[in-house]
Amino acid sequence: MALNKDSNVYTIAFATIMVVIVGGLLAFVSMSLKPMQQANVKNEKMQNILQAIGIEETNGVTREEAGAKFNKFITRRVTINYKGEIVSDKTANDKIDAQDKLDAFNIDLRKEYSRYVKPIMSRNKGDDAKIQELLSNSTDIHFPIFVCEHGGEKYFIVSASGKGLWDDIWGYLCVKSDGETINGSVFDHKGETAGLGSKISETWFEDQFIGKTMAENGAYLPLSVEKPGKDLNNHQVDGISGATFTGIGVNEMLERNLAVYYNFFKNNPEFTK
Amino acid sequence: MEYINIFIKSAFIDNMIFTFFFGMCSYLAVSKTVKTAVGLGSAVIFVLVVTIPINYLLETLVLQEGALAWLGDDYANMDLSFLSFIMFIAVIASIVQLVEMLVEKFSPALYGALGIFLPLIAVNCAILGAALFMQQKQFANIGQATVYGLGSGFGWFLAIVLIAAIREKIKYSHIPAPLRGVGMAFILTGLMGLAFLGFLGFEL
Amino acid sequence: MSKDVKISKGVNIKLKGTAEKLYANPVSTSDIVIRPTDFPTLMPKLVVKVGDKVKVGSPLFYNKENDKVLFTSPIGGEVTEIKRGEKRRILEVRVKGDGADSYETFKQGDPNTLSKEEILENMLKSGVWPFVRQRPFDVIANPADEPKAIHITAIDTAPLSPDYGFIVHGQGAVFQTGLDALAKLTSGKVHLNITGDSNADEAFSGAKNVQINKISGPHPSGNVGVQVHHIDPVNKGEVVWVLRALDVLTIGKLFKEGKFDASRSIVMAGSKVKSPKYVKTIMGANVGDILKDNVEEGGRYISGNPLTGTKIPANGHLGFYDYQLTVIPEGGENRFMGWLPFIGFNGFSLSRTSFSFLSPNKEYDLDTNLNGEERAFVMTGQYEKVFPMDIYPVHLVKSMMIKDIDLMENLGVYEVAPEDFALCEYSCTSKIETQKVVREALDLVRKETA
Amino acid sequence: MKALEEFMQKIKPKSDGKFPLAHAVWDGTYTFLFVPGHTNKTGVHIRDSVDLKRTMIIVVLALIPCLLFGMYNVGHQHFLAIGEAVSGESVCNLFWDKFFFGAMKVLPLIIISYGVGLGVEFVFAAINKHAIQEGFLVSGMLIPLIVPVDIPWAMLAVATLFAVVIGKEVFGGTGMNILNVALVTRAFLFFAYPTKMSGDKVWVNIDLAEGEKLVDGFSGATPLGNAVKGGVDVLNATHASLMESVIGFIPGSIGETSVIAIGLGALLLLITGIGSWRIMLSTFIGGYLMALVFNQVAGDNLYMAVPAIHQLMLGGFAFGAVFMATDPVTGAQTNKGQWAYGLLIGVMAILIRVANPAYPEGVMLAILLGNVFAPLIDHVVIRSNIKNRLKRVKTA
Amino acid sequence: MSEVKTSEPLFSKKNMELIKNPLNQINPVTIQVLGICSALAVTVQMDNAIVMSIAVTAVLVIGNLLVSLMRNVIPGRIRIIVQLVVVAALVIIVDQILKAYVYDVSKSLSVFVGLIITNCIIMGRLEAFALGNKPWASILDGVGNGFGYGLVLMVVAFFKEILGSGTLTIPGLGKLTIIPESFFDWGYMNNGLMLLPPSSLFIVGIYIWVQKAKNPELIEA
Repeated sequence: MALNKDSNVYTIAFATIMVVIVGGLLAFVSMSLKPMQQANVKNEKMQNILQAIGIEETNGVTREEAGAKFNKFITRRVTINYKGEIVSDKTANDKIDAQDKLDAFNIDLRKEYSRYVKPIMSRNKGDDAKIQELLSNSTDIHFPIFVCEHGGEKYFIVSASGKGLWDDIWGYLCVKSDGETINGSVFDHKGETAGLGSKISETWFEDQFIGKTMAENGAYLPLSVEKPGKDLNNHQVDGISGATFTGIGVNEMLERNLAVYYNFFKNNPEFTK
Repeated sequence: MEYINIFIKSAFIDNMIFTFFFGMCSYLAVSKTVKTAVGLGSAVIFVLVVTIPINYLLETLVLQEGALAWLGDDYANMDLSFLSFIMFIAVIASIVQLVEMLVEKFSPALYGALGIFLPLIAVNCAILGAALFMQQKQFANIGQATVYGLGSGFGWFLAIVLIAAIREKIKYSHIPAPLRGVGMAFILTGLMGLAFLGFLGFEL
Repeated sequence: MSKDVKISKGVNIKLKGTAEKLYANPVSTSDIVIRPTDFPTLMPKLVVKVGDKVKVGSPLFYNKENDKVLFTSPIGGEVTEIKRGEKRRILEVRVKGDGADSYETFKQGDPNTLSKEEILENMLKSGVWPFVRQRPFDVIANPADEPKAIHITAIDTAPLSPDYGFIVHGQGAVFQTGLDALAKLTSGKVHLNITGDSNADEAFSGAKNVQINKISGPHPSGNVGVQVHHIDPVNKGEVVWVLRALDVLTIGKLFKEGKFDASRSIVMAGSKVKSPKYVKTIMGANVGDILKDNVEEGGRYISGNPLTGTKIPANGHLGFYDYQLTVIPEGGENRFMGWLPFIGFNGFSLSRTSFSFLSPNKEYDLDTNLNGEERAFVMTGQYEKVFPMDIYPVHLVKSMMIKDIDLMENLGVYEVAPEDFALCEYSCTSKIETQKVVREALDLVRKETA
Repeated sequence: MKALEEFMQKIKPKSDGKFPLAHAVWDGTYTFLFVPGHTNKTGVHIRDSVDLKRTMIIVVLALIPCLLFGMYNVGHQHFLAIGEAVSGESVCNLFWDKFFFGAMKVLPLIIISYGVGLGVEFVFAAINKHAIQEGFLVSGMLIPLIVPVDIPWAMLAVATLFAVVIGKEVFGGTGMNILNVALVTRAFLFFAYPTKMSGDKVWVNIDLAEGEKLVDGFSGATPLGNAVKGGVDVLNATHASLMESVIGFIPGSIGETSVIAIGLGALLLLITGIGSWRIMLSTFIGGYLMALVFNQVAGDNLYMAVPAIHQLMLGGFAFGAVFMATDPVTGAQTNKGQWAYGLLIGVMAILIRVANPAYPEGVMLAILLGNVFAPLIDHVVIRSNIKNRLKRVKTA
Repeated sequence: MSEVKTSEPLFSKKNMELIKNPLNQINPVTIQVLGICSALAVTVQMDNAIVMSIAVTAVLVIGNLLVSLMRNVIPGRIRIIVQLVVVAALVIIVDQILKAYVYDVSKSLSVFVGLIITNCIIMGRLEAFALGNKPWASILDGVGNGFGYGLVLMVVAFFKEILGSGTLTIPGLGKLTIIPESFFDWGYMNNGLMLLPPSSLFIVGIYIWVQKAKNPELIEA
């Protein structure tokens, strides 16, 4: 071949052709795989939410069946803000639209936490009152509620996130229709100590919350993780031996997040009916 | 405080070498003397501080889902994130090239110190790795991203300079023959990583 | 313009057997030996063979690297033995005296009236040149070099060492002649470094044509390398020549009398010497003759001081450079749990791990036991305490061990000689043969940078 | 002695024989019993009476007060935990019971540590055909003193094995290593078996015999664990006031609790000149300054407000500063460098302790970090010496 | 490049060497010290290591093939960029496929898939081998180096997972319990250090120790 490989024209032509081919190929691959990828992400989230309910039908749900079960059990998706105002309210008939950032399903509490809560907390470290004030006045922070109806009962799946010993921790809890009793929970973490803090995502830890309440005589009383081996009351669960700080993180997370939900349920009795 | 914490976290806790092994190839190859280690380490800091903010802008203005909204509503739903690998690496390669030329032209002294290391860096996974982590961490603003770049670079710099000093010291040691060179460097890095674990969970 | 140097690091090791400042009856020696091994890196080339008759000042061998540097006989007589070692390396040249010393004659005259070339030639031919040594590398100076300065130390601070002032007393004129000769050899200064701790002999303090510096402090402040470091350090590419004051006497005699007069006063010391005193003898003399009836059994004979000297047999010979003959007890016993601290009151230690630090003026009777086994470098701070230069001795020695020439250069290899590390070697917990390491490294650097 | 010597000579295995290990063991034992009568061949003819064995033994001697106190305290804390002793009464009650109980708990740890460590040393000495190096004499004693008394024996053995092989032998043995062997052991335990190394109950022996039971309200937490929660008030309330932490009848790892016992050891190290006073002093200065800074910015944080002196007396700070930071092999080796090194350790120790609540024992990690930084610190110091030398040429 | 010689069998001795050598003598990770970054961060579980090895091998083989096919048409001046683009495109495709089909693994591999782009093994092989050799040889070279990389990765993951978690996770078989429950009753505990980054380095260090002790010719001077 008499092609001059070093000529400018050849080089540019080669580059152009390559960019077109590569670009086209990538766009094609990306487009054709995108639905599956999105479904994966969606299903995993649904799986977590369903796991938290604590009813037999959804315990041990797999990712594959999560989509169908979610549609079956979750009848309503509500988003509230810190003040307890409803900012979005969808029913099972409303399709989940990834573009609707306010849809409860699209709220990522971990992101909300790192974007809005963390800066306020670290800037006002030590001044709890100010943190409380700033947080409750913030309308940026959204909280999702998923309503599940099953066997004539209503269950509310709420979400919580905070910081453990090393990194983020988060989870879903299911509240019974009385607005204060816990029916189930799932927790997860990004990097707690293996064998210690990482145990919060183990079933025995999660199951301890079943039946505990976050109120006493009509007043909010946060759930708390105690040192292992103590006598427990109705608001306390056994902590993990040696993982004091993860426990403290869980306590902080539960106290801060559940207070919002508790007040919401309290102030909107018609919602829980 | 926010910035300090980002810096500490990226430099000491999520140290690129001890936690993620980023840029290990050049870390192992260029850490035989402190002098060259300082050269390469500085070059990494330099390139990270330049490329991370640019990649941050690229990410938020072009690649992220919905990032193109500023072009008009039609583009608001575009998701180009699948292109991020190729775009980041392109940015890094061209910036390194550009920086090399600029430095050579305007600061021959700096070029003398960093020049030979710059071409090495385009394919140093520390740079791409930091860009990908920057994407994953979703910093709130460009300042945080830049501090992240600076911290990561500093962490890398520290790691390579420390191991270089140690390797100069252990020249006197009678290391078992099969471990001489690379093998020892691996174990050393592991031991240093063990010491650096003390930073885990550090927060001011 | 004189310079006072106070040295604080270092230590005087006090040993039993210090010599009285008295001369014993002079002894004549039956034979002498010149050892080429006394001169580091020297490659000797013989000019005599067994049976040859020699006069005082006749060449025995010369340096292959520089054939102008001659080594001559200190007595007149007959070459009786040439002892060789491995690879036919020459170890000893023995000359038996015939009693009637006949002298080779050399140029005589006031050095101030002679030219530099004449002085050089006179010194080279007569065999006094090897007294002139150089830094870096601690070898015999190359007469072709242009030294930056010449340093002469008039102090010996090593254990049991001779008092130069006592020996030189009354020989001021000869000494001055030697200084004058040396002064012609450099365009730089001639430094005479005298003691600042006490009054120096007037032969030293009254010397002219030189810069007199007062040095005070414990050993190794008498080491000329240490003095050079503090007065005018050697840098890469520079050369200084160094001598000891007693060597200058021999040079002075050469110019005064026109002959190579190898007689010298030495000190006999050490706990095994019955009556430690000074004695007049000759370079290379047989120590058996010198110590006759004056020594106890079971000693180690050292030509030189216990830190840097050479081990010699009981009928061995004094070294070329040595003005000291030391006899100390030979060690060699296994000691049960000898490592226990604070046990055995005699175990002198610089480290305060024996009670010796409580009685700093006590004199000790040390034997040659290694007191341990060689180990890797562990302790720090010991070398630094006894190494009075602005140099990191441990790091320098380590760089020498791994033969990293660049690093040695950076750390100051050009300024040191093995003798400067003698105290380091003495106090080394890890029992490393530091002087040997330094000597080998100096030879290596010299070879590589030649 | 003569008979023993002859006996040893009689059973001497050949160094090039079939059993190199046997020779290594024999040689190690023999040179321990008898300082061999080697004499100088070249170089100096006299040698200082100090050698590595003596140096190491002095450090071991310096550790004895900590060891004895630690044994007693193990018993004391255990008796407190089961209610046979009560705080407030004289600590000397049941003196021999406590001591005996503690000794029975601590001695196995010492045996394991020495057994595993020396075993590895012997094997490597046999393989490499070199003499046994004495470094492990000290490490073997340090290791039991910095672990919780309840540590399972197998874990201690694994950790010691790891530390001696990876932390030391791969560098060529004593004198060549980069990190302090005892600290590597502890760091290994800390990260490998966190449940056994952190938490409240591990610091006091609660391995109960039949018929014993823990008293109500027993916590077993170390003072630092308590201080995180409530600062100096909690310390004073839990029998860890300044005076009490100096004396040392408090929970903690075996050797570290009593500042007085550590002080006795420090005295011996300083008198003999084996421990660097520069490092000890600068570590305390660094820690004190950092604690002062925290005092200034404490605000509501009670932990930060713990008085600086009290901080230094708690946990392993004093023990680390005296016995570990001063390790001549892994510490900074230049005099100027030692100041920087000590300050770094002191500052980092308090910083990790306070800013990283998960690691109240910041000292140990700070010293490891100091070990990692030491070569660089020395490098900088030596660089400046080299620069001075080069400058001399230019100005000359 | 002369391409005259035609009749070499597909699995000739020379070609087999291309596969065999990178497993030991010229192992890219332990001997040539390439591609370590991505190799060590994904070794806490065996399945991650396996998927990562497959991904790297796939990119390497296809990249080698493509570059080898194009070796006569690539303009010399932009050849590095062309290689980079080829690799980046392949990696993106791999990433997309992982996200779609093995979501769990892709989650735990996170950014390390992207880092395959800067894996020095890949660029190194493209530049050093594929650019000058025929397609079939290039494929074999890719397979060999991919396996050499995977071997180290899996050895590290094997020890880390068994010692750290007591399990072995193999795609298709799930999490297998290796350390029996009874061990734990006896006081055995999983070694938490194995889950932390430094342990990978220790294991590779020991791997090199063993490898070079068995092959003394590999010892560095």
